[in-house]
Amino acid sequence: MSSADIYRELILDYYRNPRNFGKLEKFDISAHDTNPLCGDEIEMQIRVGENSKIEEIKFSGRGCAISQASASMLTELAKGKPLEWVKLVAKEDVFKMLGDPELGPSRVKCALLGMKVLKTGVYGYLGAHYEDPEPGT
Amino acid sequence: MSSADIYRELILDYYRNPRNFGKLEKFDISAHDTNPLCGDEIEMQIRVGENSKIEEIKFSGRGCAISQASASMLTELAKGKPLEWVKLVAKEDVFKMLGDPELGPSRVKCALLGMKVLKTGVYGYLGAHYEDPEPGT
Amino acid sequence: MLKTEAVDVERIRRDFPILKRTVHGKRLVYLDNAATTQKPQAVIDSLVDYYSRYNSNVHRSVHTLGEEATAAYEGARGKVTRFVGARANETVFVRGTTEATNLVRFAWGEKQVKKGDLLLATRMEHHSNIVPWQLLAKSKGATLKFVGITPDGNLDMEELDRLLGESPKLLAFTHCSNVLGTINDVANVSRKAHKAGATTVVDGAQSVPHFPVDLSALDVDFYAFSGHKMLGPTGIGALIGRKALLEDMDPYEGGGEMIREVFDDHSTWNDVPYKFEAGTVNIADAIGLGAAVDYLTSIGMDKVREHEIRLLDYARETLSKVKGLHVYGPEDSKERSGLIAFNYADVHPHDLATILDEEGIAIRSGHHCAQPLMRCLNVSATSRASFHVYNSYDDIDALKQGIMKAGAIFKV
Amino acid sequence: MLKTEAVDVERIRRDFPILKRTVHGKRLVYLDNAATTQKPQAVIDSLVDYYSRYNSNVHRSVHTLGEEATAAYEGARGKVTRFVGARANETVFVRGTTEATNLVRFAWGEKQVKKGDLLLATRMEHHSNIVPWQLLAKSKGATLKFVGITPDGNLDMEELDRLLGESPKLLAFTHCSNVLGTINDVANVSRKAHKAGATTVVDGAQSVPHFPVDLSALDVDFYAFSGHKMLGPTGIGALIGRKALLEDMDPYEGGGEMIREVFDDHSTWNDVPYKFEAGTVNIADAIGLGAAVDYLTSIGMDKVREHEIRLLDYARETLSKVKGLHVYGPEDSKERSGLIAFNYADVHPHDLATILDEEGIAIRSGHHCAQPLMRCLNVSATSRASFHVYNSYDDIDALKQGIMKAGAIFKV
Ligand SMILES: Cc1ncc(COP(=O)(O)O)c(C=O)c1O
Ligand SMILES: Cc1ncc(COP(=O)(O)O)c(C=O)c1O
Repeated sequence: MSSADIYRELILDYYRNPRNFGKLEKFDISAHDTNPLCGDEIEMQIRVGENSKIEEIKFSGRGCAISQASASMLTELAKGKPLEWVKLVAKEDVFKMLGDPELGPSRVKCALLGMKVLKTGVYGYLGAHYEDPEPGT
Repeated sequence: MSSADIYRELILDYYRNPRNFGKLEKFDISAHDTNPLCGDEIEMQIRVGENSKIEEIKFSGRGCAISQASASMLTELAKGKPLEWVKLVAKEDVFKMLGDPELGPSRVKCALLGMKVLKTGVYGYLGAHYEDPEPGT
Repeated sequence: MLKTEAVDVERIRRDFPILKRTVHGKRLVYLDNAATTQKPQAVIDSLVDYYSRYNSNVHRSVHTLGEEATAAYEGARGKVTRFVGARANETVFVRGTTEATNLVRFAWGEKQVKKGDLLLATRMEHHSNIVPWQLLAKSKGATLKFVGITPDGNLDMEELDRLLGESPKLLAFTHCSNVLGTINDVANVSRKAHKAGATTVVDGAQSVPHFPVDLSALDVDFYAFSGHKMLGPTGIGALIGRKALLEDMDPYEGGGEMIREVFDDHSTWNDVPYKFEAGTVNIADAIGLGAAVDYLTSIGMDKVREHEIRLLDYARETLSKVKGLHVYGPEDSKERSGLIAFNYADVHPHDLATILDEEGIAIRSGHHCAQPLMRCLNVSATSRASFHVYNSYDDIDALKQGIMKAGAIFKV
Repeated sequence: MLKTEAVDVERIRRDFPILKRTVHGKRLVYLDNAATTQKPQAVIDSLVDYYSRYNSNVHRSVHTLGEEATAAYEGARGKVTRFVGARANETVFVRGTTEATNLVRFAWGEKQVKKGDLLLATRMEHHSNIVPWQLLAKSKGATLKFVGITPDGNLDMEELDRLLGESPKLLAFTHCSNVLGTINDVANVSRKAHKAGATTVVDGAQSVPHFPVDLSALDVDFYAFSGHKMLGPTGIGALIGRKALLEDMDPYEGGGEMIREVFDDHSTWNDVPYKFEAGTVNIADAIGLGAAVDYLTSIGMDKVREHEIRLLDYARETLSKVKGLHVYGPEDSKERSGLIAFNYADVHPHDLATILDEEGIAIRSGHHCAQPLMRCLNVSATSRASFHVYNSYDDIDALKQGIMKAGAIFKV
């Protein structure tokens, strides 16, 4: 697989025109993290609606095409889902969402930063603790 | 040259029956040092007589045959000499005194510990500072 | 060369290129393993391979060399972690045992120890498990006391209990003495210390290289060891710490790698264990230590231990025939590791070492960085022969011959 | 492969075994030298030779291996000392630049810096010359301020003069920026700092590897650099300090080697520089660094510099043809070292690095451990291509091709 496949039309489109980008005026959940590897950063905010549904979700931050597109796609996927759904999201789901690109370990961290922030925020709201299986640089 | 040559009769004799071993009741100069390499230690005390002569000199300490014999022989050599003589003593003189044994660098430090202590004490008494050319371990 | 049956020494010796060399025209008999061990070809090759094929800085790299170097470096961390029965993210790479204890002193001690606190070490500690606590005590206005040893060279358990009764903040003790060979009952001592509310810092420099260590059964807070004493390269070692303690600790050195974000007035820290690995780490030697762990594992640490016990028994038996030779430490070989410190008549250890060197035999002489223990033993120095898996009965025979020669020269 | 005339690149490349490898089927184009350099065979051989022929612990050894290892280790210290124009006994071996600045922080700073004192760093510092001073300021209740940079990427000399007017205790600054490439006028800045009563800590991580450094002409107090960035092994570097300062300083890590005598309640220290080298030192890699110094000396640092200037000129010329590519740092190649940090349109540096990697090209992307500088430049990351003596015009052509490919993929 070549980088031309990684940086497909779709990824570049989400990178340049991120959906759900910005901040919420009112939110119940907010989480932020950076990738110590590179300084990429993502913030996510969620307004929780009826039945613990993700009513509104926005992200902001800066970083590479992969981290930003991944976070943006994830917010689209998450919107309207129950909070519990977030617990079920696995990294394989994120990879699939991105079109299963072949990423080296360091770029995998870029791809998963959004998920990490989402999980950290939601787990915390649910009174749980999200432990990153591969912490650090 | 083999160790049988290093540990000649003479060295062993000075090791087992050190001349000028002990402490002086009254002294004008006293110096002490250890070899951080091995913990060998030597103390020297000198009573200064007329015309700045070394009237009495004693050493104490513990360590290997080479360090102890060397210190002992040196006190014999020094006794009666003017303090200025100490400034002229070179490591070659010490080696010669020991019968020019072939010593590795670490054992050279053993051989020269007595000279270092003697010089430190006498230089200090004369208002000078003795800088060890090869300090430390 | 006689096999000890535990391992095939002849085959193992072929793995260590240095053992082919001669010293003063004699076969090298290397009995200075407690100071540093020799390295098998596999360890040397791992360094050559790294520098010739995938040398790169780690962690912050996107390119292939960087990914490969990172995978190998983290792979080595995993190997070391499993080798001593630790858990993931509890292994910090350091220069060696000394840096490990100092890291604990700065990052744990400066934060936790207060004026008037009591710190404990033992009289059989290496300077690297004494001086940091002296310096900490001085900086904090705390007191450092020593647990003594019994005449047969074991920890004085009564004094330990008594001093633990004074509610110390810390107990620093060695798993295995580098002079007496004594192997301490770490689980028991650490449990006692924990009951007394003390944090334990255990020096594993002479244990991990010589017998199986399973930290999951030892209940210690901090455990330190050096790669160069376990067939690995110089410049690398490990500090194992309980994750909760590591997370609560201040960082040690500050710089790249250990940070998350740097602002003008403060910074935030990377996750454990990276928080404690500032700057470019010793990548090649960490990988080399991983290779050493692989080599030791392929032999089996139980076999290494068995071999060393046999050498120890043979050495004690052999040296017991030398008149005027006094051995320090416990009687029972099961209670001690594969080293023998001794004194021979009035032949000073340095003089003995010089005479042995001429026969190609390398032993250590001096205070072994354990001056408080030397004072306990009432000597200023000892000779020490220490073994590893490539030593043989022949080496011990050579040692005895050499000592006899020294006896002749010194007319003992 | 084109010669730059300054050196025979083709011949030099044959000395570096890693340059024979391919990445993703392409020739390796290694342009990440500011992160870490590759190693010539002579350096790798020096490690193999050490471990295969005379590995032993140093200093406290009487036997032949120990004497040989000690002579080689101290010989390496002499080589490093002479290479940078330092004086005997002023060279402390450390893990790298980061350990060096932290050593100064602990051993000099904790003793000398008082509550209310002012410390200065610059906005072009690497984290390793910022975070230690932040931590020191915090521990002592001192203040850390930053000297800014001008729009063209030089130190803001007016702000420097103004801040020096506030009588700082310390000025920490880099000889050469790892992002801008800026080479600071160390002698001038250090002289100003001394007039203001400040002690200077200079980061030589990007200078010593790339051009001649003569400390005897620079009037600095502390100077730090890393072996792995100058063709040497990982895990070794040097801190050069004025002898009088070193002697006055507290020790850093405590343990074996750095002590003279250890008593129950206190210890006395070994002479400088040994006082700062606690525990078993990184013997092999110090010797390897000595071999790297020999290698660089055989080429000549003036030649290395000349070669890098030519590469830099060629790279700037070549990249200037890429639309949307912005280069950071001073205009004049004579004022900067052999590295180029840049951004290309809206292609994020990580994405660019991934695309280049596929072409076998290794560059660095990210904040380069210089987040305060990134904020100055108003970017979160840059790409960086950095050169050493084995790089060629071909490497730069390949870089340009790779960037063009990224442009095509990203439809720049
Ligand atoms: C300018 C500068 N200073 C300091 C460092 C830190 O060096 P090290 O990581 O070897 O400690 C680096 C490299 O990472 C650097 O480029
Ligand atoms: C028991 C013990 N602890 C600590 C050390 C120190 O280890 P290092 O010098 O590798 O830091 C040693 C060896 O010198 C040792 O034998």
